[in-house]
Amino acid sequence: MIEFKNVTKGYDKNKSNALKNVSLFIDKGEFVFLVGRSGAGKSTFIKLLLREIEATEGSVYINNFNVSKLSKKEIPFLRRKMGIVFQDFRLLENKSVYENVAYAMEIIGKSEKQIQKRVPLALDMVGLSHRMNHYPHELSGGEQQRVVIARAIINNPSILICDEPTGNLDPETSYEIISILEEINRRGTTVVVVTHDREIVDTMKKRVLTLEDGILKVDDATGRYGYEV
Amino acid sequence: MIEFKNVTKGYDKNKSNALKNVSLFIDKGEFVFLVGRSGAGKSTFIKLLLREIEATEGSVYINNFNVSKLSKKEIPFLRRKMGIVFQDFRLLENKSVYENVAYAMEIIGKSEKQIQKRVPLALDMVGLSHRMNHYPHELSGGEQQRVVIARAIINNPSILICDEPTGNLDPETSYEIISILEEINRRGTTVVVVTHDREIVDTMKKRVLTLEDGILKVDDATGRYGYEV
Amino acid sequence: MRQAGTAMKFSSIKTMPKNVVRDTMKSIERNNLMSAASVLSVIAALIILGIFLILTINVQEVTKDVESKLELKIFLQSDFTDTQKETIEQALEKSDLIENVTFESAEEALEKFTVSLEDYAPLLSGYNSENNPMPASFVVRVTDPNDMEEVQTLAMSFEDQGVEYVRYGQEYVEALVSFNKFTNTLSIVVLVVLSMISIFIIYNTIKLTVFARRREIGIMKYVGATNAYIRAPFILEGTLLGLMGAIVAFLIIRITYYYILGLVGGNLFLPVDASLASPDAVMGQLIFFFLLYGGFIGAVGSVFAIRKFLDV
Amino acid sequence: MRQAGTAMKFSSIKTMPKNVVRDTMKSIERNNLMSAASVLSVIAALIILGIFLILTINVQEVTKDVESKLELKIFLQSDFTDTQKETIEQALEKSDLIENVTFESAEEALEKFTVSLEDYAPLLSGYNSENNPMPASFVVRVTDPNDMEEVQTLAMSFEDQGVEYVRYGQEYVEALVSFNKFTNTLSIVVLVVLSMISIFIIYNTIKLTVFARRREIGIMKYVGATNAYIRAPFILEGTLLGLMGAIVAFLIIRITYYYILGLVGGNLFLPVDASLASPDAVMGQLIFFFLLYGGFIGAVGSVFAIRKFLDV
Ligand SMILES: Nc1ncnc2c1ncn2[C@@H]1O[C@H](COP(=O)(O)OP(=O)(O)OP(=O)(O)O)[C@@H](O)[C@H]1O
Ligand SMILES: Nc1ncnc2c1ncn2[C@@H]1O[C@H](COP(=O)(O)OP(=O)(O)OP(=O)(O)O)[C@@H](O)[C@H]1O
Ligand SMILES: [Mg+2]
Ligand SMILES: [Mg+2]
Repeated sequence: MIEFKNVTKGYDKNKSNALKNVSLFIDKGEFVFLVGRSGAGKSTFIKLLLREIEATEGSVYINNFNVSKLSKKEIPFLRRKMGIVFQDFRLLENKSVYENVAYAMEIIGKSEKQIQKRVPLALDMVGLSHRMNHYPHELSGGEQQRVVIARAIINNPSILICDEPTGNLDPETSYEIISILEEINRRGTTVVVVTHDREIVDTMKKRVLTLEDGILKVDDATGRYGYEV
Repeated sequence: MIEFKNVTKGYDKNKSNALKNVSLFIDKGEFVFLVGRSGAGKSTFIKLLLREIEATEGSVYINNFNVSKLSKKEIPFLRRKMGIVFQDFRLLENKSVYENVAYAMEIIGKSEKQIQKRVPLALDMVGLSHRMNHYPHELSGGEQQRVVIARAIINNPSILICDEPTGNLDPETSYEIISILEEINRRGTTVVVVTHDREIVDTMKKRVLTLEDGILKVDDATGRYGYEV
Repeated sequence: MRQAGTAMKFSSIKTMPKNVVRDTMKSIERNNLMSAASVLSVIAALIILGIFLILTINVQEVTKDVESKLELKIFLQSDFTDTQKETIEQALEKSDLIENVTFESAEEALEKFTVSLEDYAPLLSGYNSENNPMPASFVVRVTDPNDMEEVQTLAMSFEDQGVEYVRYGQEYVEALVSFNKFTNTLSIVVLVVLSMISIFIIYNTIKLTVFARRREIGIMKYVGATNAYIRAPFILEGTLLGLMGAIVAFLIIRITYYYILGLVGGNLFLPVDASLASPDAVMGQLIFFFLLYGGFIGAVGSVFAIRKFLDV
Repeated sequence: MRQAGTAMKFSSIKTMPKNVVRDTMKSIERNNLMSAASVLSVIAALIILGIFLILTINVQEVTKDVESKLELKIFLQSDFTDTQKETIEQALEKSDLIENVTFESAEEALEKFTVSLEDYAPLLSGYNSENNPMPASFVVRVTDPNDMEEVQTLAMSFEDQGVEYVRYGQEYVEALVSFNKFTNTLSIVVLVVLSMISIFIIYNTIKLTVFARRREIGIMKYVGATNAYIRAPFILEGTLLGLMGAIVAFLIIRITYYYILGLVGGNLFLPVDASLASPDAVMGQLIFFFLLYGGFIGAVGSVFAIRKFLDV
C-alpha cells in the first residue's frame, strides 16, 4: 500500500536532512501512529506521500505506483485516493462548513443528491451538524479541526492521513475522533495518524512508528508512545 | 489583576451564548489553567481579555481598568502589557524567525542593542536559536508554535496568555514549554493557559478553571483537569 | 490509478458547469472588494480606450470629409471649341480617379470671383461678358486626394485639345494628406499602447485578486481538485467581470458622449467645414469592441494570472 | 496604563523612522509581485495622463500661436491727412488691447493684393500709383482675440478723423475663439476624468495589496503595534512606489516624445502655420507634475487603502 525505499529528504537551507534513509512498508488496512519530537520529520513524511515535495533520494510507492514518477496532471487523482487532515486546519474561508465538505465531493463529480445525503452524515459523525451554515471564522479551533476531518473522510478514501488531528481537541472529543478513525479503519481504509497524544497512542495499542531527527528509530507493532525509552 | 463581572458573550448567529454570566478574579502572579471541551468558550474568554471582541453584558477589568471603556487608540497599549500565544500560530510570513520576535520589541521602541541581546536569548529558551534566519514556512508546526512563545515573552509582559501553547508539541517539548511558563510566572508574571493536555494540568497542580458550554463550572485551586468529574 | 483517474475526470467534467456557475456567483458575491476592484479597473481602462477610440473615429471622419471637398480646376484656353470641351469632359467622366466633374463657364467664374473679392469687388467693375478675362474651367472632385497629381497628368494630356493649365492647392493638399497619414499612424500607435496598458492593468488586478486567494487555491489542490476544476470559476469570474466592466464603461461613455454632443449642438467650432461621425454608428462599433475586449481580457487575464499559483 | 502608554508611545516614535525605512525596503524586496503591480499601475496611469497632458499643452500652444497671428485691419479714408494718421496711430499704440500696429500704405496694399491674386494678377494691370483704388490701412495685432470687437469700436471712434471702416475675419475669429474655449474645457474635463481614473486604479491596486496582507496587519495589531506604526511602512512604501512609477513613466514618455519629434522633424503636417510647444518646457512641467502626483497618490492611496484593515 505505502512503501518508502531509502527515502532521504533535505531542504535547501538546512545542513541536516529532515528525513534520513527511511524505509518502511504499511499494508492495506493498517492503522499506524507516527510519533516523534517537534521537527523530527513527521510532516515531511506526509508531504512526501502527497507529492507536495519530492524525495531527495529514494522513492515513495503508493499502490505500487512510484509517486515521484507521477506527472503533474496525475497528482490530483493521487490526492483523491487520500483523505487528509492538516496540522494547521485548512478550510476555504469563503465557503460554509457544509460547502467545505461538499466541495471534496463535487470535484470528483458526485451528484447533488449524493452530496445532500452524505455531507450531513459526515458532519453528524464529528458532532457539527448544528454548525452546517457557519463560516470557518465563526468556529472554535476544535470545531474547525473537526470540519477538516469530516471533509477528509467524505469520499471513503483508501488512505486517511492525519497530521495532529486531535492537537487542539479536549481529551473527550479526541477519543471520539479517534474512534471515528478506528471505525473508518475497520471498513478497510489505511489510516496514518501523526500525534503527540501519548494517552491515545498507549491506549490504542496500534503499530507505532517513531522518528527521531529524521531517522526511523522505532517500528513497534505492539503500540507504545516509544521514543522516550 | 484580571476580573470578570457577570460577563456574557453572544455571537449574532448563535442562539446560545458562548459565555454565560461568568465572574472570576485572577490575582497578580497567579498561574491559571483554563480547560473545557471544544466550543466551551475558552478562546472567547481570551478574545475578551484582548478586547478583540466586547462583552454583550458585564465587564472585564485588567489592572482595574474596564477594558470595554478603552478607546481604540489605547488598545495597542493594553496588548503590550500581555504576551499572547495564539491557537493557530500567527507569525509574519515575510519576516524571519529573528525578525518576528524582534518586531515585538521594536514596536515598543526598544533600542537595536537591546534587541540584539534579548532576541537570541528568548529563541534559545524555546530551543530555536539555530533556526533564527529561517522563515515561518520553513519551520515545522511545533517550531512555529515555539517562535510565537518566544515573541510573547520577549517584553516581560505582566500577563501571559496562551491558547493551546502545546497543542502541536510532543510531550517532552510540551514540558519544556510549560516549565518556561512556570519560570516566567515565578518572576511575577500572571499566566493564563488554555490547554487540553490532561497530563500537564494534573502534574502541575495549579488553579484550574473549567468552562462547560459557556458556564464556569469548576474553579479548583488544587489543580485537576476537572470537567469529567 | 491511471484508469480510475480518467473515469473520475470524466464524471467530474459532466457535473462541472453547474458547480462552476454557482461557485462563480458566490465568489463574486463574497469577494466583493476584489470583484469591485476588477470591474472598476476594467471600466477605467475601457473608458480611457473609449475616449481615444471616439476621438480617433471622429478625427478620421472629419479628415475624410475635408478631403472629399478638395477640388482640382482644369482651365481651358480662351478659344476652346464645344467639341474639345466634350472630349475632355467625357475623358474625365470615364476616369476611375474622378468622382465628379462640373463645368464652370467664363461668366460664372467672373461672377464668383467678384463675389469672393467682397470689399475689393469694385476693382473688377470694368469687366463684363464682352471683355471677360476669366477662363472657363472644369471643377473636379477626385476619389482619393492622393491621386491629385495623376489627375493633373491626365488633364494635361489634353493640352492640344483646349486645356490651358491645371490648378489645385498643391501644398494644402499635400499637407492635408500627410496630416491624415500622421493622425492615422498616431491613433493606431495610441490605441495599441492604450490597449496594452489597459490589458496590463486588468491582468494586474486579476493577479492580485488571485494572489489574495492563493491559500484557497492551495487548499483546493490538496483536496484533489484538478487544475482545470480550480481554474474554471476564476476564468468564468474574470470573463463576467470583464463583460460587466465593458457594459458599465459603455453606458458611461454613451451617456457622456450624447450629453456633450447635445451641448455642442453639432457645432464643432472647427475652423473647417466638416461634420462628425454619426454617433449611433460610433456607439455600435464601441459596444461590439468593448464586449469582445472586456470578455477576452477577463478570461485570458485570469488564465495567466492563476497559472503561477496552480503549482502546488 | 494610560501613563505607561504615553511613555512608550514617545519612545517608539523616536526609533520608528529607522525601522520603518528598513521594513519598507524589505517589504518592497519581498513582496515583489505586489510592488511590481503597484509600480506598473502607477506607470500605466501616468503614461495615459502624460499623453493627454502633452497633447493638451501642444494644442494650447498651437491655438495660441494661431491666435497671435490674427489681424484686424483699419482702413483709412482715401483723403486722410498725416495728422489724422498720427492721432490714430498714437491712440492705437496707447491701448492695452493692442499688441502692435503696422501702417500699410495704399501702394503697399496694391502690391500685396496683386501678388496674392497670382494667376489673376493681370486683372489689376490697369492700376498704378496714380489711380490706385486701394485704401491705406493700419494692421493691428490684438493681445487677446476676444477683444477684437472692442478694438473695432475703438477704431470706429475715429470715424471723423480719417477711419473709413474696420475689417477682420469675424466668423473665423469667432470660430477660433470658441474652438479654443472648447478645447480648453475638453482638456480640463479629460484631465480631471483621467486623473480620477488613474487615482482610482492606483488606489485599487494598493487596496488589493493591503488586502493580500490583511493577516499580517492583524498579527501586528495583536502584538500591540499602534495604527501609526503599522501604517507608516505602508505609506512610505506607497510613496516610494508612486515616485518610482512616476520616474519610469516620465522616462518612457520623454524617450518616446523626443523620438516622435525626431521622426516628424518639427514638421507638424498641420494645415495651419503653427509651431509646437518647446519639448524641454513640456518635459519640465511633466516631471514636476508626475513626481508630485505619483508621491501624493502613493501616500494618500495607502492611507485610505489600509484604513479598513486596521479595525481589529
Ligand atoms: N465569530 C463567531 N461567530 C459565531 N459563533 C462563534 C464565533 N466565534 C466562536 N463562536 C462560537 O462560540 C462558541 C465558543 O467558541 P470558542 O472559540 O470560544 O471555543 P473554544 O473553547 O476556544 O473551543 P476550542 O477548544 O475548539 O478552540 C463555539 O460554539 C463557536 O462556534
Ligand atoms: N520548507 C522548509 N525549508 C527548510 N526547512 C524545513 C522546511 N520544512 C521543514 N523544514 C525543517 O525540517 C525539519 C522537519 O520538519 P517537519 O515539518 O517534518 O517536522 P515535524 O516532525 O512535523 O514537527 P512538528 O511536530 O513540530 O510539526 C524541521 O527541522 C524543519 O525546520
Ligand atoms: Mg508537523
Ligand atoms: Mg479555541
